[in-house]
Amino acid sequence: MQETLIQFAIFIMAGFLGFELISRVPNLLHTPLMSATNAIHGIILVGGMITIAADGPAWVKAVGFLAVFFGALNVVGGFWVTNRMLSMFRPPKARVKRRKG
Amino acid sequence: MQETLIQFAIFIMAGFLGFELISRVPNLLHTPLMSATNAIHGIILVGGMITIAADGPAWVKAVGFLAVFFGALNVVGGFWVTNRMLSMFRPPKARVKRRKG
Amino acid sequence: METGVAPFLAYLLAAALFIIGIRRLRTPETARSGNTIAAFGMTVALIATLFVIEFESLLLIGAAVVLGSVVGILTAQRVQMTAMPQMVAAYNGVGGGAAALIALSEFYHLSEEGSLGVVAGTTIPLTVLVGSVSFMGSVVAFSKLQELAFTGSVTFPLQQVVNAVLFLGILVLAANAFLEGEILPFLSPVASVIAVLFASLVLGVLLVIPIGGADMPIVISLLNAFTGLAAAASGFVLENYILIIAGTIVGASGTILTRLMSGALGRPLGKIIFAGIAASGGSKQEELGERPVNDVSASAVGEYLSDEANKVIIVPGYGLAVAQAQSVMKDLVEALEKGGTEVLFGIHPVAGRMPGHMNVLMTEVGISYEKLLDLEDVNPEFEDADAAIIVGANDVVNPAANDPEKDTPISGMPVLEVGNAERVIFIKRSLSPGFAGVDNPLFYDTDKTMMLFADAKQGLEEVVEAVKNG
Amino acid sequence: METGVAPFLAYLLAAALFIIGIRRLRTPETARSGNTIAAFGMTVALIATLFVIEFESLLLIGAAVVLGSVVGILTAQRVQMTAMPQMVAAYNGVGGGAAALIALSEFYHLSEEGSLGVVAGTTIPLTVLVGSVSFMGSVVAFSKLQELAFTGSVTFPLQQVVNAVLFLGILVLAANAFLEGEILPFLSPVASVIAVLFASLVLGVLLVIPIGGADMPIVISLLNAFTGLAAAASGFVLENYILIIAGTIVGASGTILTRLMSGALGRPLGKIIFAGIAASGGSKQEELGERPVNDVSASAVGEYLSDEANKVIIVPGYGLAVAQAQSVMKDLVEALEKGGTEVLFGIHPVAGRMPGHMNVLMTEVGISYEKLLDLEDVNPEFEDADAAIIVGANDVVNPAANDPEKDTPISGMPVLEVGNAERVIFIKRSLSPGFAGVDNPLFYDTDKTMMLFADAKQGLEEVVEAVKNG
Ligand SMILES: NC(=O)c1ccc[n+]([C@@H]2O[C@H](COP(=O)([O-])OP(=O)(O)OC[C@H]3O[C@@H](n4cnc5c(N)ncnc54)[C@H](OP(=O)(O)O)[C@@H]3O)[C@@H](O)[C@H]2O)c1
Ligand SMILES: NC(=O)c1ccc[n+]([C@@H]2O[C@H](COP(=O)([O-])OP(=O)(O)OC[C@H]3O[C@@H](n4cnc5c(N)ncnc54)[C@H](OP(=O)(O)O)[C@@H]3O)[C@@H](O)[C@H]2O)c1
Repeated sequence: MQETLIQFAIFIMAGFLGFELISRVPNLLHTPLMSATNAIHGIILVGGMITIAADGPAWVKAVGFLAVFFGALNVVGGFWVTNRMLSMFRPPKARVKRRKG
Repeated sequence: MQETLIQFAIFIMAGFLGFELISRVPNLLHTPLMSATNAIHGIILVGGMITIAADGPAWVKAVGFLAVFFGALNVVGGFWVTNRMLSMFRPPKARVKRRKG
Repeated sequence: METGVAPFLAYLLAAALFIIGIRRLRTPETARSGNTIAAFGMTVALIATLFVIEFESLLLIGAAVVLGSVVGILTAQRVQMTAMPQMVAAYNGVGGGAAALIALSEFYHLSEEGSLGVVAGTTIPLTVLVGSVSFMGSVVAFSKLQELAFTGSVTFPLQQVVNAVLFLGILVLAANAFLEGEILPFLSPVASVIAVLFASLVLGVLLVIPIGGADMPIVISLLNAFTGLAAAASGFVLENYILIIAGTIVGASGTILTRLMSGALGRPLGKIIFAGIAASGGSKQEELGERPVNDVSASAVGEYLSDEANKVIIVPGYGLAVAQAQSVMKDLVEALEKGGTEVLFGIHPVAGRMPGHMNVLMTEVGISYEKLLDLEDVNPEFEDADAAIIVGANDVVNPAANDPEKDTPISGMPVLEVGNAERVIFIKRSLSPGFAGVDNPLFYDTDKTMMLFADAKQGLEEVVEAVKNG
Repeated sequence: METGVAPFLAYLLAAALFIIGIRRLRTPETARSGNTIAAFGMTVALIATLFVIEFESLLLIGAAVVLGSVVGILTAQRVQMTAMPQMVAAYNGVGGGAAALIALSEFYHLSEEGSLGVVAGTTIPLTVLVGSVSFMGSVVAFSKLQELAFTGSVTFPLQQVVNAVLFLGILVLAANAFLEGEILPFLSPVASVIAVLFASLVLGVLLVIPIGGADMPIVISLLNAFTGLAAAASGFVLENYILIIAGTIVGASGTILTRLMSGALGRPLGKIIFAGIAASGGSKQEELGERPVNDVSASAVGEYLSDEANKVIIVPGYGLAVAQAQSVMKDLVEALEKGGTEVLFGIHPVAGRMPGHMNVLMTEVGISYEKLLDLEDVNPEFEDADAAIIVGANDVVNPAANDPEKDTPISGMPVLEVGNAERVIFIKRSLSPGFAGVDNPLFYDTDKTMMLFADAKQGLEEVVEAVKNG
């Protein structure tokens, strides 16, 4: 029980942290942000690797294989496409100080 | 060991969260902020209460008593004075939309 | 499962790297390195995992990872920037699918060991449900956006009832799995979870098909949050902190972006998801063709721009993305700047079909992000602009949104005040309104407005020609 | 110590309330409720604690809490707003003292039980050290600011050496405590920790006495961070999550504010703490009395303001706080506004002696915070201002800070560009510079500048009279 409680505490903290982190990203970068966080939830791949490694009949192994495949696709595709997008946000050559208001 | 590791994880998360939270407070409110966070570390009072409750010779009880006294002073004085300060930040009667820039 | 000290610290490092990475997404200068840092964090987490699992499985894992990575790189490298919404949907879907499958096999393992507690017993069916809905929902969203299938709002009689029954069925199956077959004795616990998975896949389809294509970004963002939470839930089951932390952060992220979008659309989330009204949105347009408009040619626009305009503000919208007109846009900017005209962009937060989508398209063709002003910064600029050129947009410049006498789907949404510019130039194919189906009074202001009826790409090409010659 | 489920959840709730409370400190409208929410969180945590401890101790606890609360309320209610820095120092000090005492008695308990592990064995002496330094450091800071003792920079020969030796001694004592008297057999572990406590108290004094009074806010902010970290460390020892979370958040907070201040002062933190140069700062002033200044009377200032000025920007500084002139300031604003003059305030981030201090003083007398513009917002306003009135400030308006030819302690610090206003009016007692000891070229710009030599309060009173009569 204590273990679950602590996990719950971590969950709450991460939730607050997530809100703070995301709400400071400007609209300019919302598409890459969506894409990058999308890649981050590919962390589920870690779970896939742990599951596939446990013993089990062939169908469970197959399920695990599919999970890892999906997870890797999520991670690699997600970060790759985000990088492609962000590589377009080049700093301007002649830096014009943007007038306020 | 696992316990300590998890505490360490909580510590790291709280550190990040603290940075995010504080860095968004504007200079206008830095004095009350300093005073309010000052009151929050009076949470040490919780530790004082736990310690004073454990068995021990008179000197340890006396130390605990002083700790709880200090902690309560920190908490109550801190929140009280912050409240006094903030009660002065009244919303303006005629709300003039502040011109940007 | 007890993680060793070293893997635990590696996971913590990975979490810190994710956080630092997202922090760096705040400015365009640091964003790319932020993404790299997050990807590095992912690598750390994966390598750490290799140390906690059995050696024999490495081959299988390696094969799956390589396969997934290859498909990931190929798709990510080829996708067009205008197709970003469906690409995010696709990656999100597979993530959700992975979460569902992992939960299923974890259920198998735990029930074999006989160590299924309350936490796992309730969390696993939930993860299977959420992950599967996210998977099929994303598939449907993808097909809609790619216009492969289910385009428009697909409805059938008693849809809500069917959904409700299906959902109830899933609950019963989940309870049956948890209670080891006490409710439906003919279904073993594992079989019940498999049934939950399939039923949830169907539910995912049914939930998303009635929602119109234009609402898809909101659905995708919501499903993104779902997948994040499914990952966090798996973390509870596997007692793995990196899953909890990263999954929760993504869950929070998706929630915020979803709220932001539905807020900017001026419609509560519930309506979008449960009413399918989005589809009917486009049909609300009244027939107002009789009212006169100032229909002009591209050369007239070009002439005005090169002769009279010293400062021009361009407002790109969804139509520009559809017409793939972003590189012609760049030509226009260059032609105008060559002639000494100052060019700025006004980017509305919900222009296009994904938050920030227009920014990506404009930077894609090399327009500096310093020129891309957001709503607050650009509105004061219209007053001394000689022209506002609106390309394939309507809702985001529609003054009807702030007309207190009108009750429209966009009422209350702040818009770009293009009417303050000297002249307003629309480049679009017809008088039809946009996503929200609200007619735009500016169309009929014949003194101020020029309507250039054309596909965004063709129209811009002609204007560029005219500016160059003018 | 295993906390039960209910207290654990209560602690988590308290942490959430702290977080929500701090979030609300972002705007003046929500700040007060934020403080209330945080205080409520504290109450929740304290009540939860009552359920995990023995019943018999309640009387002792109650007595201590009541005593502490009474002293807290009395002092908090009476303190003047200008004395805020020392008040924060005092509360911070007692918090640090509490942490040190708790660590000490926890050490006693654990070593009685014989269950002192590596974590507690290293964390406890650290907490005693940090808490005690924070306690005595705050006491010294308080005395300096209240001008009770140690004013100015108190130094003696070989000070750094003495500090180093003392610190080494503390390390040896701590190691002796951890190794159960193996190093110094005549000192029992508990006695060693007590020795650490007393030695750290002395260290706290020695560390802070050489630092000049004006640098105290930085020291206080740093000690605030220390106390937070000491609370977090106690959390590790007591295995109490609320202590870890709240303590760490405060630690991070103090760190940021400290960096902000030392950054705005343009001096690295290390220099402030180890060099005691702040004290010498004030003495750098050159004798420049020969250069002519435009020395004016209060009635001349009042006349100019009521006859010629339509827009006035006031810059308050440290001298205003010293002279307690904030309520006269309010009178001036009212007098000017009655005459139809627009009045704004330019508040520099490090004006005064504590970040944001001037904002508190101005709002104290009822000047709306909407009038208090920060550096970025106010600088463009000077151009069309008819007068900038600088009351008891120098560094924050000193153009020498941005003169590339000069190398001063404030070089590089952004300042309020008062020189752009039509006229510049200084109200201060002499030509002496401020905290950083840098002479201000504006003083000698006899065409533009009026120098009103007076105590801020008296000077302002006279000006108000003159404006009313003018
Ligand atoms: N960004 C987001 O996150 C998001 C998410 C979901 C929904 N939305 C909604 O989407 C809307 C976005 O507003 P918007 O102003 O960008 O777009 P809009 O109001 O939907 O208008 C798009 C316009 O583009 C024109 N168009 C379509 N294809 C074209 C082509 N090939 N060439 C030229 N014009 C073309 C259409 O007119 P013609 O048919 O006459 O050419 C239409 O009026 C808002 O209502 C927003 O709430 C945004
Ligand atoms: N805010 C913070 O967090 C913080 C913390 C630590 C240090 N500091 C430093 O403190 C300085 C603050 O700048 P500042 O411009 O506010 O103050 P300042 O540069 O220190 O100047 C204060 C001025 O007030 C005058 N003054 C003193 N007593 C007065 C009285 N009774 N009536 C009228 N004038 C009086 C002094 O001149 P006379 O003697 O001629 O009257 C002096 O020139 C900066 O250098 C800053 O870096 C700030």
